[in-house]
Amino acid sequence: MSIDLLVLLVLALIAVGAALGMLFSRNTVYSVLFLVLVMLTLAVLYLILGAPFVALAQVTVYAGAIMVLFLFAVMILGPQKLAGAGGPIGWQRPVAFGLTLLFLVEVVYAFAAKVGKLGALSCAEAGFGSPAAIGDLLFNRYLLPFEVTSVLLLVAAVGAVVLTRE
Amino acid sequence: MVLTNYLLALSAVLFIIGVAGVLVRRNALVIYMAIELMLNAANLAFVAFAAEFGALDGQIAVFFVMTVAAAEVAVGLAILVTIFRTRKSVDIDTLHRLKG
Amino acid sequence: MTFSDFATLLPETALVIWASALLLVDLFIPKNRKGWTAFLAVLGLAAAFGFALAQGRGMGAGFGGMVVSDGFATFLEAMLALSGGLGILLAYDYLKRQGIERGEYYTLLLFSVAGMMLMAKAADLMVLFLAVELLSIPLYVLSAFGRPREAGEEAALKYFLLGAFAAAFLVYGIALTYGATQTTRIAAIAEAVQAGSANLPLLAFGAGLILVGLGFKVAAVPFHMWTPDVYEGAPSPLTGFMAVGAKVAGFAALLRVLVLAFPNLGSQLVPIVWTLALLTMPVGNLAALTQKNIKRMLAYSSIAHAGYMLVAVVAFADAKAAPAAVAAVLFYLAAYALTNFGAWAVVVAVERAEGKGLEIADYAGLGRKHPWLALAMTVFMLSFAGFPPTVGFVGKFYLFRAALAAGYVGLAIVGVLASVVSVYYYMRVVTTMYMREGQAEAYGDAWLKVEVALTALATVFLGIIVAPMFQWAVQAVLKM
Amino acid sequence: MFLSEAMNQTGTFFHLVPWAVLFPVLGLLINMAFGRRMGEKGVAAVAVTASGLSFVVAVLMWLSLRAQPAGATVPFLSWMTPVHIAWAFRVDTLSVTMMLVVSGVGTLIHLYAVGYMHYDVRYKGDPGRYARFFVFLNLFIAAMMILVTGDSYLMLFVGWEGVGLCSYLLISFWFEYDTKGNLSLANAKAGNKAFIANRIGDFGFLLGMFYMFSVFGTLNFGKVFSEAPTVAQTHPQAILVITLLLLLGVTGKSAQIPLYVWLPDAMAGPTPVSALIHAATMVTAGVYLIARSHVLYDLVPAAQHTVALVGALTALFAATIAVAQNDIKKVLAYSTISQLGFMVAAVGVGAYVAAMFHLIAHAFFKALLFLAAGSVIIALERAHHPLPEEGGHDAHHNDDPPDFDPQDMRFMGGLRKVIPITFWTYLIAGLTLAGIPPLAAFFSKDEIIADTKAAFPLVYWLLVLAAFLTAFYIGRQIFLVFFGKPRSHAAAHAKESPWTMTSVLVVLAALSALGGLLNWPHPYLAEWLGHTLGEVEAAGLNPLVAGTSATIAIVSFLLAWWVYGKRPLQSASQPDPLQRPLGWLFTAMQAKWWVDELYWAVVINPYIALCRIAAAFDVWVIDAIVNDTAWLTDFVGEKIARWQTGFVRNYALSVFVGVLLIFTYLLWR
Amino acid sequence: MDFLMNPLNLMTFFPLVGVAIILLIPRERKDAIRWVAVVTSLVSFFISLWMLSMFHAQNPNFQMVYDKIWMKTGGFEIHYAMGVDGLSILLVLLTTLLTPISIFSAWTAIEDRVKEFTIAFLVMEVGMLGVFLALDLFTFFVFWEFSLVPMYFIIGIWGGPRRTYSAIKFMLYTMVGSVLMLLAILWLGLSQGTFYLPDLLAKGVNLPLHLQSWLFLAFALAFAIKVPMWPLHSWLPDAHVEAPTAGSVILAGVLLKMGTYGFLRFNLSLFPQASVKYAVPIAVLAIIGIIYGAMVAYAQKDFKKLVAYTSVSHLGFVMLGLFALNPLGIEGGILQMINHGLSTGALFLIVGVIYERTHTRDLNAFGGLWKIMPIYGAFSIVVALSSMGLPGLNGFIGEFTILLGAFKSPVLGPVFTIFAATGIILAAVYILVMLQKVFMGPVKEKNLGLKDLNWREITVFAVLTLFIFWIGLHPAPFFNLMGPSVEKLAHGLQAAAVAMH
Repeated sequence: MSIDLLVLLVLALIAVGAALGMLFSRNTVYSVLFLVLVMLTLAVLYLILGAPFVALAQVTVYAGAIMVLFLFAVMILGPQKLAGAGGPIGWQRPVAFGLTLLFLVEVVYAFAAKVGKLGALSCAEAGFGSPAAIGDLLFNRYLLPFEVTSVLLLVAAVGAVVLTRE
Repeated sequence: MVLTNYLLALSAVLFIIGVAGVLVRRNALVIYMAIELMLNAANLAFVAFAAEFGALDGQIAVFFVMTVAAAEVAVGLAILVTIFRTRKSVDIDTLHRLKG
Repeated sequence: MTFSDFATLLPETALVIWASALLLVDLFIPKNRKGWTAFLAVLGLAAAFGFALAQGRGMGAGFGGMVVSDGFATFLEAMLALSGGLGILLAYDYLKRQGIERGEYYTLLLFSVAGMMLMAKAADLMVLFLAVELLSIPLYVLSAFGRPREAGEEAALKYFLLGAFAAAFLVYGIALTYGATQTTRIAAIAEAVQAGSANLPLLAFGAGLILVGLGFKVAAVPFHMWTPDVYEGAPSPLTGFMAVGAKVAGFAALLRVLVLAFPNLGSQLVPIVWTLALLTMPVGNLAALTQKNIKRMLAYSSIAHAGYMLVAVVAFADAKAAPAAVAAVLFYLAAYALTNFGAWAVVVAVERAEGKGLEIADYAGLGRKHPWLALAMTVFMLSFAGFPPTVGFVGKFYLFRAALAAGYVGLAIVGVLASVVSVYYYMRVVTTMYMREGQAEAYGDAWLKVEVALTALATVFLGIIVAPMFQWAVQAVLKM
Repeated sequence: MFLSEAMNQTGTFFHLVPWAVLFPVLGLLINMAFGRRMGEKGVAAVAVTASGLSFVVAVLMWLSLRAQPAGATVPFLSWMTPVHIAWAFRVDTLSVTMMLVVSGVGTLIHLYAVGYMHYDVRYKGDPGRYARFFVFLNLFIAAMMILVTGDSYLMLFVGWEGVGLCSYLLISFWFEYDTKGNLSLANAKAGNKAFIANRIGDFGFLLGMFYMFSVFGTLNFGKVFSEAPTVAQTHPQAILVITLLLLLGVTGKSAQIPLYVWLPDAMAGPTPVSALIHAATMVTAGVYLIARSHVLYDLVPAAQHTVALVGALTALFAATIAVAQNDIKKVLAYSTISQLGFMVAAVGVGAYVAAMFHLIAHAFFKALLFLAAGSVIIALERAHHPLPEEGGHDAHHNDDPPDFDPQDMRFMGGLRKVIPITFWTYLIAGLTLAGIPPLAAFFSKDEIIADTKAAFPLVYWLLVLAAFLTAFYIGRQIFLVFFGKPRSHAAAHAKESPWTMTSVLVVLAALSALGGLLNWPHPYLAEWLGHTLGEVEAAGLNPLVAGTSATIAIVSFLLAWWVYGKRPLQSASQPDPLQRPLGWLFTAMQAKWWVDELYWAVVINPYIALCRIAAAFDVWVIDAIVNDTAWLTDFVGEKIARWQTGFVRNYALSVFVGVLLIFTYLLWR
Repeated sequence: MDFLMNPLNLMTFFPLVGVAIILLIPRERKDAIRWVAVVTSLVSFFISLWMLSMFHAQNPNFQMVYDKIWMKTGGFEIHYAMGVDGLSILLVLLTTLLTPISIFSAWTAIEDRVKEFTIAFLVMEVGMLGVFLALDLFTFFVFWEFSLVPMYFIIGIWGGPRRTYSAIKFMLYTMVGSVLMLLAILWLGLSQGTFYLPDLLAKGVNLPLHLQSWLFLAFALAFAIKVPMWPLHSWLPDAHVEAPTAGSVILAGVLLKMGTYGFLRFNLSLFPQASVKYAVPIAVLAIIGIIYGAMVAYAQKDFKKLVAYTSVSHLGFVMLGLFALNPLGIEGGILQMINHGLSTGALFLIVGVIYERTHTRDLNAFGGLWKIMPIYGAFSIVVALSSMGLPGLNGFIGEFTILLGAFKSPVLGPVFTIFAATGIILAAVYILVMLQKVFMGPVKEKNLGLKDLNWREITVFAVLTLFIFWIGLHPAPFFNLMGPSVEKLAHGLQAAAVAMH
């Protein structure tokens, strides 16, 4: 087992564990924190995968901004504790777990066997994924989507205002 | 040697945990988070493919997904807050007036 | 980046700029004069409509192949601009009447239209994804526009949650597609498949998930469940607009993706689309049977119509039959849009404050008290049900013709039988209007009446003089 | 002058034959349009004139035929073009004989009815009703004329069903009353019975025509008959089947076994109707049909035998029933059936002339019997319910029992003194029927019996037996009605009918008495009909047979006197003298052998039950399947709508299930 | 302009002029509205007479053809095509005759929403005429479906207590068949490259027998429901019982003929081989219909229901005639369509007259009406007799020709005729019982004051009776009109029968 693989495995375990933590913790705040952990782990992975800028964005935008927003929401709405099980549609929980497990098996089988070997991760050359390269691409080939995201954010802002204004 | 398959599998597992979160949790906030997790899983896949192909398009996609996620969260939380004002609950199962 | 890139995207660009400007202008329009905002918004849409028409058969690719302006997009953009306009006409009086008039309604609607148009034009999956979001987010917000009406909030939350959930699948599908073909460019995907460089199993999974995302947008069974609740809960004018816009955009994307990106994945995808069509038609129609609320009934009926259109979509992989199938879907979308706006206009006219007047039973006696309105509603119901000489009939005719041409006799049979079921619930509205005694009331300003009259006339007129619009639809078919 | 101008270039009047139909039609149209306003006299004048003119046309035909015995075919109007059949009239000796009988007797009966209807207890001064009666009578003449003059089976069939219609309309003429004038559906039901029984016969007739058309390619008499020998070679079975199917039609129209049951009920009609339609003319149409089709029947002995046997059995069977009836008209009705049996038996053995001879004689004497019976009934009714102008309005100022029935012979008796003309004419007619020489029926019946003796011994014996019973029952009737002492107030105070009625009786009595001269001693009729029916039979009296039958008639008549005349009944409630000696046999005969009951049990009630079952099946199965399909659809719809629980997580699950299915499919594809 | 110079177009769409005028009249002026409707439909009738005068009976082909391309798309054209031939001309005349009659008959029966009523009738006439005249499958289908809608309203708005149920049942039932026919039309058009009937007939439908059979069955289902053939008839009694009188007249008189006409025009013409193949099963169903209809009619207590079931029986005869596949049978079938239109139409009017006066249709509530309403009684008897096929009246001519046709048919034969002919007996049974219950027997106390027919009703009945006698006594002109076209059709069928064996 190569060292790469080992690192990957450890990170994967952390990520999956944190994700499960988010899934199962009764306390919403814990869930938020677990999710932050997942995101940070992913950021580390992105670094390894030659995507430093993405990793940075992941930490700042995702783990930072978005998750803070979540925390705020949790605070506003109050850290309600809701039993996962029970409720009016208690049957959904076991069914959903069963189906997701089935799906998991299928997907893992699919990605492991059905799609064949996808090729190794190439070792990133220098500058790959650097802000400069990214920026170049973003403002040339991906200018349009970039502009669209700006509109999108504007709309989201307006929408949030419309929704919450008294 | 690290195959893309492994990362893909990891991303799939995270994605599915996200799906499960949407399906089994009653707290609307946690469901939002689960959706975020799903998007993150997609991002991981994008980055992994970018690394496999040595092409940056995958990484660019991640930015767009992040932006979208941010926009969605903003609107989603706004909706949730609005509802919370009248209902005082984030339990998604209390919302079933519209049915049939 | 050149000016011509923007030229290819002129309607959308204009619309977005206009909407952003309107956002500011609206701040200076007094509260009791919001009619101006509506008027300006319509003006913007008219401009977009003009630009779309000006593009004619298309201006080719733009932004490095991110978007493509072709006849297909032009046709749909024109239709979407028109839908936006009709959606605003629908809303103006209603918002005033319900006391929820705010300028943002119109601007957000413009953004949404821009998103829909972009969807019709997207030539890259990432743009497609962003367009989906651009069209959806305003709709999420507008669904709760009737705040603090609980129904609207519930609708918004459900729409948002499920929309985001489906979007996640869409994104993951795009990721897998990218992983399989190294590109998100629609044309390039097909090329990669043809060149043999694509990982077909992975691509199939990706395509499957993209289908889920788009299937959600067009409300195909089993991704349809948001529709009735959202349609019922959202403000009626919005529902009317959404029922057309989201569906048109969804089918635009679905057709473009299937026909241009996955034409060679027929053996994998056709059975899936086939099954979706097979499920969607009966489920939509059967569930509509027992509805008492007209908005819900129309919601299920919109699911059913999506099912009919999916019948033609199934033909995407058949190179010979696909062009006619695409034309048929386009024609049907136009037919559906017209009829739908008309029907919703009537719904809006009859709806009273506090969400009253939405039961089908509330239409009793409309035939006596408002004969013209009832007649128009009858025309719309007949068109939905597919009776000649309305445009709905011609639309179905073309759809099923496309299905038969591609050899899907079974689907066609299910389709026509399902449409027989639909006659029952559409006719129930007519029955209630004419054959039950009651005190139905109708409101609505001149604009709403104009909309009803126009759509009714067009529904009949285009059902008789079919050729021009169908000619247009035929020319608008997708080309590689 | 007028007549000579009316002749066409060949010097005949043949082209006028359509007027035999058109005159009555004209008459009925006038009466239909203006009858209400013209009053009884006007209506009567129009109707009688129309019928009389029809008779004139018949006479003209007769005159023309004397000059040109081959006759002619007169086309009138195109008709069923797909089968190339036109409205065309056939004038030959057979048809003209029938025309003369029909319009002649018909006109007489029209005259009679003028008076009779006025006195009918059920006629309450409604002018519309009076006119309607004559409209129907004229319609009958028209239809009967079409029947006898038609040049094809199809046209014959038009008349055939047309007279059936008139029969129906006239039987149920007093549709709101029964025969006694009480409110009832009885008459209407009798009419239905007649029409339906006839339709069953017509079913056979129709099928016969279809078969005929398919082998001959035509229904035209001339062509069919000329090709019959060839067809008999190529399709040996065809003619047998055709003739038997036609026989079914005959059994309906001419009241033979098994369809005779309608005729006794048909007596519900006014008496002139019984005389004209149900005795003299319409019911003989079957005989005419077989005589007309003699070419076909001659080719298939098996069919002939069947015809003869049916006729003979009917003759005997009906005679037994006639013996035990108490209703004056019922006796005559069964007598008619029986006499028709004679005629049918005659045509069955090929004795067409004899049959026609008997047909003519029967038309005279049976019409007379009915009319005289009508006169009796009216006389009793007038005594029982005097009309206002005769000084009485209250019906029950007499001591008749409540169940008094003016048609029941038990309430009669001794009438020969109060209504002498009626009595004498009745007696003549009765003796004619009985076959007492030298009255008309003696010769005609004798010819029939003589012809059957050679051809078909079984039939001969049956007919002899029937002849014996015939003389007996008519004797019984005469003695019961006219002899003894009155057994009711009405019978004691009966008054003779007006001259319009009695004069007709006298004329008919003369015809009955002298009718024998037609074919004896010189066979005029045989020669005359020979032009149409082929070879002239060697007629002439067989002394042995004639002697036998005369003896039988006289003995039987005397027997009747012995039973009924010698010791007349004393009161209406006294049982019939035959009841004791014959026991259950008499009861059976009185109950008409329970044939009606049998038909009800075997055919009619099961049919009604079946109809009800079908109607229930329609509602509870066929329609229920449709409604249940709708219900099921609705039910499924409701279930599907029920999936829409309102819980957003369910919806997400639905999306996810979709994903899972797509994935699974792609994985295992 | 040449669109309107064609008599067929003019006749078909002229009623819309009346609709336009009626829309302008205030709804209170009911008599004015009625007059406009009657006059408009009469004008259509006169135009149809004009058409008749220009019709060449010897020509078996389509005449006065108006043919324009309606829409032309990707490889195939849809025509708007109208034309008339011997198979359709009588039905066209029947339609233009019955429409004014039924509007006229509803003069006092319909007081509510007269405006809508007359509009529905005039629009209906457009649909019906279009069905009989259309020469393009698409055009045909447009008119076919379209004609459902006004009838739906007529039943649903002006009908009896269960009107909405009946109206929707009528519509859904009919649609089940017609949508499958739509698919068959599409399939046919796609495979043959045209929807234009003369082209299809000229080339002959060139498909293997099993495909022909499927198409045949799809068409047949639509038409069999419309006819209606047993066991698809259960919408009919409901629709008839609930419909207002004028609606029943049109429904029985014309709408049902659309089914039989469809068989004639499409099934027999386009799929001769399949017609030969399915002649026997269809004839068997027809005979079941004849007998079953007669039996169920007998068991009815509702006057109108009885008449409704007689339609099932009578149309069984029509179907038997058509599927005799020889000239005799088909000519009889066509004539019987006309006869049924006249006689059953008149029967429904008879029911309507008494219903309007007594507000009941219970057969046991009547009796002896002939006594108090002699004119009504006289017309009723004539009509009833025509319905039971009395020689000399129209019904007999049709039934005789049909039965003879079936007897001589190359595919059917004597057995079919024997069974079908029992229908003649059974018809006598139910008609006579009906006459007995309504017109004979003692008069009920409450019916003593009933008024006899007024001049308007007399006019209506007189016209129908005139035709009843005319066809009965001198049907030659009617046969002559259809003869050559039927010969041509039968020729093709005969050839197919020969080819099959």
